[in-house]
Order: sequence, then C-alpha cells, then structure tokens
Amino acid sequence: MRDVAVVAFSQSLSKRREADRNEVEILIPVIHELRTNAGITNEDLDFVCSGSSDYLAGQSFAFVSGLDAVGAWPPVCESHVEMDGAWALYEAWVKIQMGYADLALVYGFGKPSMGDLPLTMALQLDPYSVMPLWPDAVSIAALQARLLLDGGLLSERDMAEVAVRDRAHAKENPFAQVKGDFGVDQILADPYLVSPLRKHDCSPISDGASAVLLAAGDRAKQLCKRPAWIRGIEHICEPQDLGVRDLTRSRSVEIAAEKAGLGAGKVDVAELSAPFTHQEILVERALGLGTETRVNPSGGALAGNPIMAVGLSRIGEAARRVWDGSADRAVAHATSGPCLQQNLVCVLEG
Amino acid sequence: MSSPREHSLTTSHKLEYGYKRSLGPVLSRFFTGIRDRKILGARRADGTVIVPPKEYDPDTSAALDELTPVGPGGVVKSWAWVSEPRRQQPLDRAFAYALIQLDGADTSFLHVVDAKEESAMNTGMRVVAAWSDQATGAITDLSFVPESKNSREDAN
Amino acid sequence: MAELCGVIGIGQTQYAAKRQELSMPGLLREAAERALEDADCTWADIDAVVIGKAPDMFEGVMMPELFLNDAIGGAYKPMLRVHTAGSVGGSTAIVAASLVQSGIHDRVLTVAYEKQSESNATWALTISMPFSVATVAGAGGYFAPLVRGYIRRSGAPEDTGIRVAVKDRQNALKNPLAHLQLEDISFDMVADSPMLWDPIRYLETCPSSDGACAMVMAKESIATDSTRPAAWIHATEMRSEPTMFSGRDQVMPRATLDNAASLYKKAGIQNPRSEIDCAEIYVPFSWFEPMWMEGMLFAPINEGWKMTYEGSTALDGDLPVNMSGGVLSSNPIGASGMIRFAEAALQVRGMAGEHQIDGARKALGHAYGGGSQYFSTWIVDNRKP
Amino acid sequence: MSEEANEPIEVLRLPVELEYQYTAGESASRFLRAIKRGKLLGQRCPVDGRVYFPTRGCCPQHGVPMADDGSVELPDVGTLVTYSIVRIPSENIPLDLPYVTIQVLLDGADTVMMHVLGECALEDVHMGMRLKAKWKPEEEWESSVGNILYFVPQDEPDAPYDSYKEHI
Repeated sequence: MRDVAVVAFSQSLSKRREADRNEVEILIPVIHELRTNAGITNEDLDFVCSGSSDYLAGQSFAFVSGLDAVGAWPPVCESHVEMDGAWALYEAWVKIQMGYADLALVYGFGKPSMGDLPLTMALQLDPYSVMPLWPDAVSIAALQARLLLDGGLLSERDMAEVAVRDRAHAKENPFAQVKGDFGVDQILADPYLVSPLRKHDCSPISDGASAVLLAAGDRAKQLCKRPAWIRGIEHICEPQDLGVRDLTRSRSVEIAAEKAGLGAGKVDVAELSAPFTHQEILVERALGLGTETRVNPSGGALAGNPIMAVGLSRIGEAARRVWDGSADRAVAHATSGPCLQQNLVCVLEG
Repeated sequence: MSSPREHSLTTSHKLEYGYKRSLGPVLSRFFTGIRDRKILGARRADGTVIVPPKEYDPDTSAALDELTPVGPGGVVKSWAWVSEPRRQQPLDRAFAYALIQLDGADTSFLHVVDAKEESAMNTGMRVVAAWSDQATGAITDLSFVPESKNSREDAN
Repeated sequence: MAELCGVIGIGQTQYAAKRQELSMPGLLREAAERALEDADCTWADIDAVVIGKAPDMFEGVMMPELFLNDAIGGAYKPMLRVHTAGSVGGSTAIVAASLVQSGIHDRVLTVAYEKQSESNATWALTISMPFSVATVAGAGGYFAPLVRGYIRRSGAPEDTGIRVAVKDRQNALKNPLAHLQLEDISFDMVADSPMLWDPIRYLETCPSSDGACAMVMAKESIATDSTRPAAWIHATEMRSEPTMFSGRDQVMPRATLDNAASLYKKAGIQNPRSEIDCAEIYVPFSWFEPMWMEGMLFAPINEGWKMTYEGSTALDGDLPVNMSGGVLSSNPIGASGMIRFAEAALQVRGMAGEHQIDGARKALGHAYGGGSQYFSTWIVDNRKP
Repeated sequence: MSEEANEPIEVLRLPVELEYQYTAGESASRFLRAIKRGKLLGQRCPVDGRVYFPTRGCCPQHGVPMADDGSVELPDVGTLVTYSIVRIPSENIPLDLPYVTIQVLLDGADTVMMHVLGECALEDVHMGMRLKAKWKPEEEWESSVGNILYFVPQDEPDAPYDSYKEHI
C-alpha cells in the first residue's frame, strides 16, 4: 500500500440557509482557499473527485456545474459519486493506490435549504412499499431511537448529553452552526419534535461545502509539515430494509472499523457524522471508543450538517488534529442512507 | 462590507412526476394482494417470513418466491409520533409511523398507525390493518389502527 | 505499478423500451446473474459492488443503489455509486477496475443500469428551471447545433449520418440483445424518417431503453485461471472539462483529444488506427461516429466522416465500430457507456456471438457525456499487458 | 392501477412531488435584475477579460469568481452561431412546432446564449445570420431571459464564418 495523507482541508460556514449564493458560489471560495493554502494550481492535480446529490438541488446533473468552481481547464481527470464527499475521497485514495495519481482534489457540496430535506430523504427508501408513505428522515430516525430506548440500550438523558457535548465543543469551531452552553435538564424540558426525538437530537439542516487535498508519499511531506496519513479506510453498506436490519447496533461501522484496523491502537480524536444523537452513540459504541478518545472536537454533524460534504469534513477535521499535533491517531466517520445504512471509517495517523 | 446589497433572487420550483413502477413477479403478487385486501410475506430459506416481501433475500441475495399470508394484526415494535404531517404524508391528522411485526411474520413492516392521539400509542400494542375504500393496489390502500377489544376477541 | 485486472464475467439484459415484467432490482439482477455465471462465481465471491446510473430523477429514487445493493450480493460489502452524466457507464467500469488494480479487492462486481420506462427521459433531461426559458428539447436539441457545426467545419456529405445509422442498425440485427431490430433497414428508410432536430433524423437517434449491464473484474491470478478467457485491461482514462467557457470547442473538445492521447500512451499504442482491431464508441446520434473517429485520433481532424463513407467502420472494415449496434440500437442511458466497455471486452474474449470480429485482440470501449465534456475510455486485450 | 378488479397488478403509478426554493445566486441575480429593466448584462472574466453572457458565478475556465465591477452592458443584437430546427415536442417547452433553437453570440460577448428564432422562414435559417432580440411588452418584463420572446433576422450582411467559428 502507498502512503497517502490528507494534507489540506477547507470548508464553508455551515448555514441554515445560504440566502444569496447558489451551490457553485458556495464552492468557489472553498476550492480557491484549498489551492491557495496548499500552494498548488490545477496543473498539479492528477485527479479530481466530488460528491453531491441531484435531489438536493431538484435538478438533473447538478454536479456538472461544480466543475465550474474547479476551473477544469486544461481538462482534468475527474469523477463524481452520488454520495457524500467522503466516498469521493475513497475513490481518490484508490486512484493514488493504483499509481494513477499522486495528488488529488476532493470536494463535496450541498444546498439542502432549497427543499424540505427530511421529506426529500424519503426518496431514498424502497420506492414500491415504503417511499409512497413518505416517511421523513426524522421519523425514520425516531423509530430507531425508540427501539434503543425501549430496549434499555440508552436513555433520553444519554442522548441529550451528546447534544450538550457537541454544542459545547462547537464553540471552538468557527464553521459550526449550532453551538453554545446548554444544560441537559434544560434541553430535556423541550417538547418532542417527532417523539421520541427532540430538536437537540437532530442535526441542523446546513448548506455548505468542503474540500480536501490528498497526496502520496513525498508529495505529502512537501505540502504538509505533519501529514495525516491514512492508515486504514473502509466502507460497508447494509441492506436497507428497516424491518429486517438490527437497528440497535451498527454492524457496518463495526465491520469497517475492524477492516480499517481501528482497534490496533489508542484513538485520540474521533470525528463522527451521525446526524442524530442516538446514532452518534451507536457509532461510538461500534467504533469501540473509550474515555481516552475526544469525540467530535469540531462539534460533529450535530453542530453542522452540510449534507454531501459533512462526512468529508469529518476527515478534514480529524486530519487537522493530526496536523496540529493534538492527536497522533484519529478516526473519522461518514454515513449515508436511512438509520446509518452505509458507513465509512477512516483512520489517520501523524 | 457594510454597503447595503440586494439579495439573490429566489423562487419556487416544483419537481413533479408520476412514476410508472413496474413490479416484477414477486411485488406484483404482493400489491395485487393489497388490492384484494390481503398482506403477503416472503418466506426465506431459513423459514422466516419478511414483510413486505422482497424478490431477493436482503442478507444473502437468494431469490425468494414463496409468498405466504400474514396479519392483518400485529404488534408495534417501535413508533414515531408525527404531530404535524406534511401534505405528502398519508394522513392529514397526527399519526404514527411504526414498525409493525405482523402475525406470522418475523420482521417488521414500516407503515402508519392512525391512533388519533399520541397517548394511544405504546410499544407492544396490537394494531390491525384498516383498508381504505380505494382499492388501487398501492401501499397507501391501508393503514393500521389500534386493535379494539372486540376485534381481538373476533380474531380469537 | 498497478495490479493487472481482467474482465472475467459479462452480463447484459435484453434491452427494450419497457422491461415491464421486471422491477428495478430484477433488472439489475438479470445482468448481474449473467455476469456471475460467465465468471463462474457466486455472490459470496464478490468483494465489492460498484453501481452506476444517470440522474436519479429518471427513476425518481434518490441514491437508488441504497435499496438495490442487497439484490446483487452487496449486503455488508463496500458499495460505491458513480454518476458522471452520459459517460457514467464507462466511469463506473473504471472505478471498479481501480478497486482491483489498486490491490484492494480480488473480485469486484459492477452494474450500470437505467429503467427509463419509469419516467420520460426528455422530461428528466429538460426539467425547466426558474428564471430560464427551456428551448433545448432533450439531448437531441442540445447536440443538433453541434452536429451542424461539425458539418460546416468538415464539409462532410450530408448523408454521412444516414450511413452510420444504416450500418449500426444492420449490426444490431446480429445482436439478439439489441433493443431496436429493424429488419428492413435501408438508406432510404433512414433518409425518409422524420427530421426531429434538424439535421438529425428520427432513425439517426438513439432509443430510450430499459436495461442493465454488469461485469466481474478480477486480479491477475484469478483472471488467468478463469474458466473463460479474460479481457485484460491495458489502460483506462478519463477527462472532464466545463460545459461552457469562452472559446470552448464544443464540437471537438480538448478533453476528448487529451483523453485519447493519454489512453494510447498508457496502453503503449502508437498508431490507434492500425493497432486497435475494433471499437465500441458512444454514438447517441449518428453524426457522433465521424466526430469521435476524430476525437479518438483514428482520423485527422475534419476527416472522420471519410472512415464512415469508405466503409472502414463497417463490420468488414479495417476498424469496425459499434458491432453490437451501439447506442443507436440500445440506450439505457446509465448503462450505455458500460455496454460499450463490455462489448469491447466480449470482442477480445471472442464471445461476441454473431457480431464477433474474427481475430479481435485489442479493442476500445468509449463513453462520453454532459455537453460533450466527460470522456471515459478503456483498452482491453486478450493478452496481458 | 388496474382497471380490471381481477387482473394482477403489474405496474403502479406513484407520484413524486417535491417543492424547492431555488436561489439564482449572486451573479445570476445581477443579470436577472438587469434583464428585468431590459438590459443585457455580461460579465468580464477577471483573468482573460472575456465577456460571459449569460453570466455565471465564476469563470468556468479559470475557476475564479466574476467580480461585481466586471459587468458589461451588451446590445440586443448578435450573430447566429449554430442552430437546429426542432420538430419533436417536449412537455417542458410551450413553443409550437417546428421551432428553431439557436446559439446567439451577442455583439461584444465572448460566449453564446441559447434561445429561439422567430419571424424567419425555415428555409432561410443559416449560420452567420445577424439577429436582433424581439422583446415582450415592457409591462410584462420579469427577471427572466423569457423577456426576449425570440430573436429575429436583421436586414444586414451575414457575419463572416471566421468571426464566430471559435464559438461552435
């Protein structure tokens, strides 16, 4: 395996609604900043890969305009996944592994404020027997949360504690959307949004974009003093059917973490993109994280959830902790699909 | 950056299409059953029954084609209370989405429970299929309602 | 540096306007099962699944791979979903190959599909957006002005497109899976067909099809020992450029020329015209055959039409193109690129049936998409690189 | 939906309907506000000075934002670069068939815009024709390119092929 590292990361503010800018306009400064900070130009790039979703934009081929922000001229080697940018990063990592590329630009972007995001997500469900009932994403997550609560696997207080922790961490993150000091009792007094979920259990809806630069070997060392080397990256997809899957654990996170070799050493920092508090607990458990791990120093997805970029941003945030020396070993997580159907685990080391 | 600037123009945009879902042999039998007010599950190689049926076993990808009647009653395994339904959702009053394990099935069926009030919902409660007057063959031809004492006695 | 990768299994569905007897999972399954059978392996042998298709709005399911994955053996495995406009079938095959070439997986299943009968392609491609005026009717409306530009530049005879259409439709008669089977196809029949997007006639356009195409790719040790011959991947390449910018050559974009040059270099090809035995090229409108003959460096600029005109691209020509009948005969959009890649592989495996080119050893698979801005290609050979 | 009560159901028609609030973006909003006043606003790429019409958020070739101060007002006359006569209906397009879809290079612009041609016999349509915009009545102007109903031929000599060939 080649040594491949995350060497640069940039992101937009997570905002409930980008009132003025369209997706490309959100993306342009993000990519511009990444290139500027890394001191590279397009000619240096061997590969470009992006993640986005047409349904967030309500338009076919919405990703095509993303190329405008890259300034893809001369023509670039480029690919796109209809997935979170974390999977675009995976594809780029594969291209570097096979020797096709040494330096790759990866980006993800989404502007979910254009639509009714929880309802749009119903379109991910089985189109014959589930989607026609229009179960929105919050209701779907609530079904999972109640299974956990009724099974005694966690409590509403556990969930609130996750929200309080992430929001407090996010105070240090200028890009976060939901932050501040909250009390567990205070937020538990709030009414249910979709019972048993309260507002604080749900990630915000965020417009935003992020970009990461991946580099191999010596190229990484030239571009970054202390590169965040990818020592393991795996992703696993479960069957979707919510009545068949065991929703009280995340087997796909467990398998991906094992294959990525997460258990081989102490984990200093974990950046998780679980969009609901109970899911964050499930992911933490599936990763086998203990008290020595600082979870979501950025606030995670609960503090800002620019869908299609949020998973990629977790990899960027974890890498930052390696760059600045605050972590020797970090793990980043990305997810897709209802109730943590598909998950990616990326282990980074200094 | 203090100069007043005009906001971006914004307008509504509707994405609307009536998709034609061809069903294939297994789902065709399931939805024909729905029209005829019967719920069918698919039997897997290990003998367990999944509802709604799938053409291929979700875990092993083995083809499934043995369908067996299940329900119409079942047990609520989990539920989420939707107090303010959206226009597209099946009921125009508060209701629950629920995972319902139908009698004779080994997995849960995601559907709606028309329970009127949240206090009428609890995990483990029994519900029974209630059929709408429209028999179109769509999954929205039915909803579930709390099983009354009478209906349980009838079933027994 | 990269591991060798061979295509050891190929499966295609019957292509048709409506495969109404199948669900979406059933459609993918038909192709995937055939690919597994060809590769002589089972679902359990597959390490990862790569799925490709064009815009989600065609079927009205957001990221449909999430509900489809378990029907094709993907449960609890890595799964990727690629979307690069019309070139997606090709890009998807390239991503799948990368997973083997990088040494990450031993055997990968890739499936590309479109079930266009679930909606209407022209609708999905022309969703009218606010503030704009829809003037471009589907892909034909977009590409017809470019075809006119090509004709003006090259001085190609007006009937070049008709000749391509006749050839591809005749080839389709030798491919039982092809959607359009026009037994009485003739020059006059194409020439007399209605002009839809002048200068493109009805019979010079692709149909709208349901269909899926699947391939199993494997690492060297497996592909060497496979039951049936492998198609060895000698090179893959892709290039993209923006949809528009000032001075962009829309007819002969730099992305296609760069892509071709780099592909041949990687494959060690000096003279593509003489070294490549046959090619499956993405030709959704007949005029794109001469255009991509130039775009793939088989002919000098403005002379691609001569290859068509002189019969070079016919089954008995020196560079047969679209032996399967091409996109003009079967067009499940998201799969169309993968079909080109798979048909090229079938040729070098000697398994193309009635449309087999005798002795084909080296073949090109090609796909393009967007506003002639996404290109993906591969070279396959019956010899290891 | 089956008409016959006893026939098996093989196809279900299931509607998908979603609503979006579409944001034109900063750059396109400047363009759209101008066209509401009957003005055609192009934008100059800060790198090579080429004028984009219609505008985009950035120069796609260089990946740099179009600056506020790079706006250039363009005349409503230009050259037909390429075209197609469309004889196939599309449910999104309200025009009567056949119609002529065109790419127009406005004088002073360095990119083409897509529109339609009017008041011209089909056999007279050709590349290089000089064109002028036919506007809707001013009281109907909105923030849309649709304020231009179509382009009409001008009674002047064709533009030489060399003057527009790089835009095909």
